[in-house]
Amino acid sequence: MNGGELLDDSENTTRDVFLLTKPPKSDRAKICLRLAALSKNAILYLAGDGVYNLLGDAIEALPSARIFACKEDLEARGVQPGRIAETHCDFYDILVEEMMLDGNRIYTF
Amino acid sequence: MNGGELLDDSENTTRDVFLLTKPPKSDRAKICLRLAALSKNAILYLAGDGVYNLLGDAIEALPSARIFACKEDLEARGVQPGRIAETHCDFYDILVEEMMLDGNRIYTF
Amino acid sequence: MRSIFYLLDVAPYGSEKAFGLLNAAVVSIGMKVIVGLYADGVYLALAGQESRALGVPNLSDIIYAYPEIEVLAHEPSLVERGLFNRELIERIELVDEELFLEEILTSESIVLL
Amino acid sequence: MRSIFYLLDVAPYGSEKAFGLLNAAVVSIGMKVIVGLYADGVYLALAGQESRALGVPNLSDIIYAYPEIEVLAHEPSLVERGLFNRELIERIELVDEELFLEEILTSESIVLL
Amino acid sequence: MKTLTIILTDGPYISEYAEIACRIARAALKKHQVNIFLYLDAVHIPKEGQAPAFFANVGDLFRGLARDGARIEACPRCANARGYHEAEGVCEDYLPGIKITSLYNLAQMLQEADRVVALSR
Amino acid sequence: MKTLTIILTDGPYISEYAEIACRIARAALKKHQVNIFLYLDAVHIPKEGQAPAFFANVGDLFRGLARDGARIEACPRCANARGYHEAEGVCEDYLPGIKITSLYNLAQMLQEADRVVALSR
Repeated sequence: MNGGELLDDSENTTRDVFLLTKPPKSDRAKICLRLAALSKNAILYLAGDGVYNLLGDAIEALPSARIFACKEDLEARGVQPGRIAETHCDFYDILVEEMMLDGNRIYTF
Repeated sequence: MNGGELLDDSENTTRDVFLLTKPPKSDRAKICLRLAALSKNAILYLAGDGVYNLLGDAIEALPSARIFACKEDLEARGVQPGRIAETHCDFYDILVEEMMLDGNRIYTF
Repeated sequence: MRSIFYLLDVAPYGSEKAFGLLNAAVVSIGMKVIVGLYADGVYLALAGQESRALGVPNLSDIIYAYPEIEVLAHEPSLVERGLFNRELIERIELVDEELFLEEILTSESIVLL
Repeated sequence: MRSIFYLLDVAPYGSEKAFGLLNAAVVSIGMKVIVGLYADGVYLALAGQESRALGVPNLSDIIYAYPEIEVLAHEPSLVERGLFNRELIERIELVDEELFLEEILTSESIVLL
Repeated sequence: MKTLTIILTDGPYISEYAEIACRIARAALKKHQVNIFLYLDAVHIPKEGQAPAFFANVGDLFRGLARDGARIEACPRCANARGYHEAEGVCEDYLPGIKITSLYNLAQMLQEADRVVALSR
Repeated sequence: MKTLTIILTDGPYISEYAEIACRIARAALKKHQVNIFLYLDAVHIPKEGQAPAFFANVGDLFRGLARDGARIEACPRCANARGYHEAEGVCEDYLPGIKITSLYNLAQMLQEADRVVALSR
């Protein structure tokens, strides 16, 4: 999947892009995930220690959110992504493409 | 009170000196206070953001522990020490005197 | 950007972050600026800060000096830390979780240091 | 000092602290050395770390390379983070809260980075 | 073409944020203007002579970003405190292309930005 | 006389740990030997030319400790990564009295210590 295909199912709505780099017990991860849950069209990008959110139940409450994770960060940490995340080698290209799209917003935690 | 007087009521027992510089919600404050609660003869020194432990109930569970706080750190942060803490201008002299005494131990968090 | 939400989530004085965040907020006054105190950041709301003996800038003075900056404190964070019934800086507005998150979502950008 | 308890409470890879702590533990082998994983430090216990693509040292390899270092993981921290039933590095010993604190109290010194 | 402004506050090596910022900036530079403001400990990022044994050279990464068009500036209060000084527009301690300017430039970078990304521990 | 060994990992200004360490070391030097090992970001502490506008000059504080007998050494891996290098026993970037040595010296400082204090964020 590349950035172009990503747009095909966007139904022309704008998106709130959340980039999370903190593990689930941190205050920043908590407020990030609460904001994402409030957003009507959130997409969660997990990089760095943010990929630890795929373990445990922190992101299960996120309804219908699409979740991406950085492949190199998953591998380094020994995190098995499970079924909810899409992992990408070109994670940063896709993230930047999406956050820069007209009308989209980026929240970084 | 100075370092010498401090010794008078020590009943010749050795002491576990805990220096805490983290606010109460931090993981470091939590393990520090659990260790202090386990110790038979704990003394808690609060410096830096550690003085925020005097607000809230984090240190109430500490039985019979003597608690010292750094005066300058209290003042800067607007923390009213309450009745349990002794505040000192020569906080570091007293801390160092106590932690270096024969048989005493220092735990820093 | 026309609006920025600066989120402070660490305690003041122990680190340079609160000072740095307030300075960044001050130079941003041409935009709509909100400083949101969250988690350990709410300790900045305590009244009576007097930092002269410690030899560092008084952060509450900066808040008083720039009324253009809206300062919000996250109530649940205050309550968890035993600050809700303490004397707080008057100029700081206490807001509940819902309103706090809403203010973040309606700002055009969020900055954490 | 004849014994040191190195306490790791931050996640590996995101910061240099885990790497720095393991290096310090390695040079301390002349003493009795325990590395205790606590809070986010327990993420270091995950099996299958492969850091080549990220371009940083593999921290689990350091743990395997130095069997002289005792590595303990704080069970409540593992449970809270959903790691208790995951595959973990075999060499790491899971200990309950009581034993973990006991090991700190019986070491001559504690070091957090 | 839009403008992305990145704010950093960590120094190199201690955290991975300098590298993450670099990856974001690299991707954004393909189509957009990239501004990076170095604040607090991030003023250590452009120091000359970095020679990490186990990690990517962060100084080289940022010099590369500057060469490829990123505007990279450091806070003077933070830089001077930490021993970095600019004389006649040049900081001898700094890699080429990165300047010590003014905190007001942060405000300007924010004002002209379409997107803002702040990365820190 | 006992020996106190202090380990630091934060740089100056970003946190108050360099200053707290300095106060502890000052008090301890009255009666004891003080060793300080600068690790990770703390290798920035001895940088020359620090000129903070709002805080105490941490470089000066540590130079004073070294002058008064504290043994202060920095980790070479951390220092080299961050652009500090020693040639013929001198690091030009560093204030006098503070040397870049070896991580094994940390182990030695720990072994000979009666008390150990590690301070970090």
